[in-house]
Amino acid sequence: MNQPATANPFAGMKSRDALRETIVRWLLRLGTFFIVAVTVAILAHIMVKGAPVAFRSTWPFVNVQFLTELPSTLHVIEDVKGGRIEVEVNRADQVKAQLGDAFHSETTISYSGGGILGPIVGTALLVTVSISIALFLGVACAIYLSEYARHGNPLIEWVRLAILNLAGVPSVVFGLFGLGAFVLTAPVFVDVPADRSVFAIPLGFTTLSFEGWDTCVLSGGFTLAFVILPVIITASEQCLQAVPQGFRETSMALGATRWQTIRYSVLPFATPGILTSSILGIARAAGETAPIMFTAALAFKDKLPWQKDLPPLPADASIFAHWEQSVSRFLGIFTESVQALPYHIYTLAAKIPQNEYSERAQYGSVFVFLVLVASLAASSVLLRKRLRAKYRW
Amino acid sequence: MAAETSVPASEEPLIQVEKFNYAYGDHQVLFDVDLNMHSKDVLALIGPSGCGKSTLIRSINRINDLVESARVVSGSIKIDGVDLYASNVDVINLRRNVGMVFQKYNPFPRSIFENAVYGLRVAGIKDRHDLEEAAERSLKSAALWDEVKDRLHEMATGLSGGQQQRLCIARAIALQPRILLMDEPCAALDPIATARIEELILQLRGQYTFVIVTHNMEQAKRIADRTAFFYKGKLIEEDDTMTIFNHPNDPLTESYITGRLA
Amino acid sequence: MKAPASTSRPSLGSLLLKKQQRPFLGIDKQRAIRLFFASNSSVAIIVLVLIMLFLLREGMDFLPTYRHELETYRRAGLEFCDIINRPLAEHQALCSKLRRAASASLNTLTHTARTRRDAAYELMREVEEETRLQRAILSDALAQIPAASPEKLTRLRQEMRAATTLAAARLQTPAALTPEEGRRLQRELTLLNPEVPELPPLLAALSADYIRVDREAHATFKPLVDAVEAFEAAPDALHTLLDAMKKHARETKAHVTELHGSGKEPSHSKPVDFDLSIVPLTSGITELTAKVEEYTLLAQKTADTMPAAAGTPQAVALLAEMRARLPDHLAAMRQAAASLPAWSHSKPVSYLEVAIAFFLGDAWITNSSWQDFFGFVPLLTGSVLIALIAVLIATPFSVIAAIYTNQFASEREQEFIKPVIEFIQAIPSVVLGFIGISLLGDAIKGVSEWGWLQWIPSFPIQERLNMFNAACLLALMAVPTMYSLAEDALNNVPRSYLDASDALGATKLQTVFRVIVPAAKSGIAAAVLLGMGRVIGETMVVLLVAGNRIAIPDFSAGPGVVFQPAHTLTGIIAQELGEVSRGSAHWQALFMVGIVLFLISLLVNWCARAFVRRFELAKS
Amino acid sequence: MSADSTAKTTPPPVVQVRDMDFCYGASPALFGINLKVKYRRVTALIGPSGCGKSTLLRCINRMNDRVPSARVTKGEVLVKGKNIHDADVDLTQLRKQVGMVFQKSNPFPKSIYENVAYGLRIHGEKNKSVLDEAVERSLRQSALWDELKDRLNANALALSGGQQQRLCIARAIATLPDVLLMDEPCSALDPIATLKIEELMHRLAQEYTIVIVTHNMQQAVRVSDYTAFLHLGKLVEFAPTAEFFTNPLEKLTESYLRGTFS
Repeated sequence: MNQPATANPFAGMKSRDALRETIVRWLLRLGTFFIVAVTVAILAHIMVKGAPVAFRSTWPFVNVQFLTELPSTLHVIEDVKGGRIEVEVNRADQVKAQLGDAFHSETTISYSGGGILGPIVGTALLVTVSISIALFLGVACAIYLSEYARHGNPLIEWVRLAILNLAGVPSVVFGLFGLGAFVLTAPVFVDVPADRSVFAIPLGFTTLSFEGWDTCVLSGGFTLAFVILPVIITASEQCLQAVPQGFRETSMALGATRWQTIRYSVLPFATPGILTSSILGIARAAGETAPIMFTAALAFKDKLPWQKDLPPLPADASIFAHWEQSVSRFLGIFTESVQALPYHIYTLAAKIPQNEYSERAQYGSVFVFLVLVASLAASSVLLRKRLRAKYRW
Repeated sequence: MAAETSVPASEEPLIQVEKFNYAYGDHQVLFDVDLNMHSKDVLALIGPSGCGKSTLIRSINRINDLVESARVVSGSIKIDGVDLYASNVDVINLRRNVGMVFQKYNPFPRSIFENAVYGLRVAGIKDRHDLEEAAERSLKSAALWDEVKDRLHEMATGLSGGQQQRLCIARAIALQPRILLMDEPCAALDPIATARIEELILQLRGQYTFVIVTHNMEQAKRIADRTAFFYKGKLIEEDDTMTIFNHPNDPLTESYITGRLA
Repeated sequence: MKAPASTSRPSLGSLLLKKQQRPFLGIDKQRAIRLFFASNSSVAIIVLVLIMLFLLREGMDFLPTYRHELETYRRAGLEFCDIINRPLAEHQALCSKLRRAASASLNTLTHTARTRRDAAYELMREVEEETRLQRAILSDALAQIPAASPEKLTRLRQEMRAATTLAAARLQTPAALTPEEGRRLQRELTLLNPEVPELPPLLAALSADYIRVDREAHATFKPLVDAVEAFEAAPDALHTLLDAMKKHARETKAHVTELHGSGKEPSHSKPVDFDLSIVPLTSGITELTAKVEEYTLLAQKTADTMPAAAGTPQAVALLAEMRARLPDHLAAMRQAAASLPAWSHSKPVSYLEVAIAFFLGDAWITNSSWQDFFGFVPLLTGSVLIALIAVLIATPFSVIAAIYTNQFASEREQEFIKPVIEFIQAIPSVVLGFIGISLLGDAIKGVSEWGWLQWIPSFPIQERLNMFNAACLLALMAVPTMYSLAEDALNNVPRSYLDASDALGATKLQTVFRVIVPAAKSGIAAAVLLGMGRVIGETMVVLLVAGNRIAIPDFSAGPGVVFQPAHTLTGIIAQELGEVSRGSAHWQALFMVGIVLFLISLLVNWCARAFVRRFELAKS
Repeated sequence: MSADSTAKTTPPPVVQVRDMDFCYGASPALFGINLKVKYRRVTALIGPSGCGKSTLLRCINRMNDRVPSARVTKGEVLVKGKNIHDADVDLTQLRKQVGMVFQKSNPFPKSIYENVAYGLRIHGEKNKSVLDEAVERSLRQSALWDELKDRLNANALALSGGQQQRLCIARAIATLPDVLLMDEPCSALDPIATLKIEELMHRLAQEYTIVIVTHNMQQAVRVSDYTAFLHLGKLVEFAPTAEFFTNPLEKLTESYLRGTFS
């Protein structure tokens, strides 16, 4: 200040260096935003192509037919004027009769007509089964790891190793495992064991035969459960660890047993977090295709799982018989194979020709699927944010 | 040590710490601690941080068992003649009878009422009437009743810091323990809240045997009957509070209470 | 409130002692609960073991089954035929080179005439397409029995005529034809009528012109054309003999399979006497050798008489290449013939041979009428190549993004970038696969046709669905994994390094690239490895997008190899498992592939952990 | 700039702090600091923890800039006569000429050679022989050369704690800074390593101006030429070390010194 101004001993760096600094920063930024841009572009593409299928410009704004009908074969009937009419299989003959002489030709495109109710229901069932199993096993495992396990216990090291490895197993290998384990080997109660039964244990009134569950919701659900198990375990353990140690100490200091401590002062505070994180598991389970390809999914099915032909009950059937039938109808849901959204998309993408008619079903399904999965993921993120704000201890 | 001589022979000490050595893994934190605590006394443990006083208090109700790798190297702690680390001791019962209040007030994010009766609930008491009675009694003991009686079912985390800490005390005394361990109960509180807690301790003295860890020597002077000074895991001196602060035997004690030992 | 007097309460010491516990199945309740959770926690281990177990159960029998199949292949003499057949495949490749050279040469002369003819034909087709409906109706009416009324016919003819005129009027003259010709053709096309079979005169003339030019061209390049024909015909005799042998061998094999079922021990009925059935083959060795010799001589002669000159430089190059490869081919043929006598149908197939046939086999051929081969190499190459490309693409982007968000980005940018990148994880792979089919495939193909990009090898690309396409999508899938792990690694770099570097006057960039990134490099390497694991195990994208051609990619195309289609380990399982019967060799082979995949995933995990462990060591 | 004029007059202070106030956000950390660090002398900053001595040290090379909201609110810091908060001051150049050694040794996870050469490399030095020379010189100056010359390519993290800290000093002096700031360089070391560092400081003082923060009074006596005592963010006393310790002017200083030496 009051000293004579001397040459600045700390003069800035050369402008070339500064320029390089800026350029590299911008390169990094560009690289980062490239990823973001690609993601956004893909989503936008699906949005633009798929939204018109799922939504309508008039009331009720949602394409009810697309969401509430089963998939069917699309018939495109061409009349002599070159006009084309898209109809479903049951209405095809009617339209042809109407056209009469004007009828010219007919093209059929598999799976592309109707809606996607079947796949949606199937995916919902698969996800329900898998998430129930995975949550039960995963949370129990996480509780052990977080609350009971002591460092240096060899079991724990093995468990952690196994979880890590399980998370890395390719999903198609899970599919093979599900096929071998659940579809072909899992035990069932039957009166007469099938030939392929691995071994059968006679129980007197029935036989426990290891002959598998066939491709059905249960097989697929179990397979998916093991796919998402590592996700659930890791997330649950994190949530349990996030509960302050003080709660445990206080609870124990008040004379609670270990289990009481977990039951009353750890689990209640970890549950919201566990549920939130398991939504991500749901999204993952809903998105997997390879594990259900051989265990649960069908390319086409014209019935919902509960629409089954059961022998009609006699008019004077007891209330018990009715009850029994509805129970067996309910349980039957889980022993049916189903359509599933991801497998449906695979079929639409790989098994039928690409043209303007199949595009409707393709983009529609992809759009609906993505919206479902994305809303799951987004809700989990939002919930986590809100919970984090709410449960601050 | 000085403590041995001053104990009247007639009274059996409630808590006897004998040649107690304690370690976390390979790192030993308590060395040959010998300490007797008498029924209904208020004993303050003082010493610089890391001296092992918290470890000692936390091993009296074996809450340190939760810390991995923590272990008793040798020696024993006896309450009423029962060795706490013997295999026939029920840890749960021990903790129900030796209450503890932590440095950081940590009520569960539940209602005030649920916090107050938590110990009773886990002890298996279900009768609503009993619980309400116990909650009222303990909250009154903790001088909190008047402040919270109208909002027993609001979240405990909505209380002020001092109130939360008093709630923690209420929670601890709801089980009617004989001994109350307090690990720096006022460290996270402002002076006014601290004063209220100290008041509370003075009120409750005579009903419980208090063991209080504190950093604050003035606080020790105000509330403790006896004071023990720890340094680097060793018990340096234990005596009447007045003796410790006015005529310490050990030069280390002196330099600590005069504030020279950081 | 007073505490109750201590006299009314039991002594403290007695309270502390354990009471009689109610045992629960012989253990106390707390232990039982603990055991329950402990047993649940081992579920991960159990599942891993079960996976291995079930894969092994289904796949274990593969080697014996495949051995049995290969044994049959040998006993029945199929292998014998393949000794000659396999080197003979090279003949086809050489032929195609020759043909390409010839047609390129011919093309130099016939090109104009053909383009003109094709352009005219194209115009005619356009008119026909436009008036398709009317023409079809008229034809139907004409073919009707009994014949339609003349009035109706007239009306239909008029309609057809009107439509034709309209369509012809809309035609544009293509560049290959002069405007004059265009107008003439337009006029002639107006008269196009399904009842008249003749071509419009101009079109006929153009056709004739082309035929003439073509004939002239053939005359010009007569030596070359003749050489092609001669070379093509060279192995005819050999083929005839071989086909007879193959037929016999196949019959024997069919007989065996019929008796044995698939891979099972023969139950009843007389087993095939291989010693007898092989005789027609082994007895033909002399003849076969003679035929091979004959073929080599013929082929050599053709090559010698073949002209070195051709119409285009490309054709000359093709000819030269063919000539260069011929001696090797012929030597291989002779060698194969020479090895025939040493071959024995009764030589047992060892397990080592089977393992080599699987792990090093270069062909995955299924549902073949001749012989199924389960060679692992094409699938492995596909998988590894795709994974490598994907990792190559994904690594720079994810590491850059991790560095940027961790070190440079502002809070607001971070809040935007992180969720978006994490969201990629939620996009189901089948959706990405669909994107590859519907969007990316065409986009890449379109880009490859841009003129100024033609310097890139193998541009423009042939296949919409190829390895590169799949790798791009897989890269996108790997980004979130790599990104978040790499960011963690960067986050874990101790702050003290930052202090030290800053205190020495380093700029932000220097600190980041000289200290922080090197310190995090094993963490980043682990991130890359785990990303690679994710990519190798991914199924749907490769199944949908990689093109599913089961062949070892042709590496002679250089880096352009990435634009070829391929099949993968995961894809083959997903594609074929649904269509094979349980217990067949094919089924077992697919499970074998599954086992290998499983082992690969374990290996990748192990490597990644090793990296992370090194990283953690370096940190402490 | 002052190097040539040493012979004739007392050289001007290399670092001069004038009337400086410093805040972290709203809470002030330093008030009205005036300090002149003499050329090629060791200046020690002492005081109880939290008194602001580390903050003051970090003001000299603007390491505090990295803490958001930390700023100089009044006064100025001159290094070599230049106000370092001027707009035309380049941080990297400033820090090149004002080296710093931290409390906890923090060599990079690179080879010993690369650690020492780091400062030169980032300032654009690529010539291998220059680098070699500088590495040898700084390792010699920091008394590490004889121990390490055979394993310059070993990882620096494999060295002992004391060696690591000396390596950090070597790294700091490799760029030939005018000032060397040391933030409790020995607090994480054992006595023998401490002794070596102190010896080193004596030797370095012949070529560098050193400012050292220390907790250890004896160390200040042993190594420094001048001592500054800070208390609650204020500079209480600044004097030649001999005077400071034998005949402090301020009462506060006296009681602080007595408290520690009693």
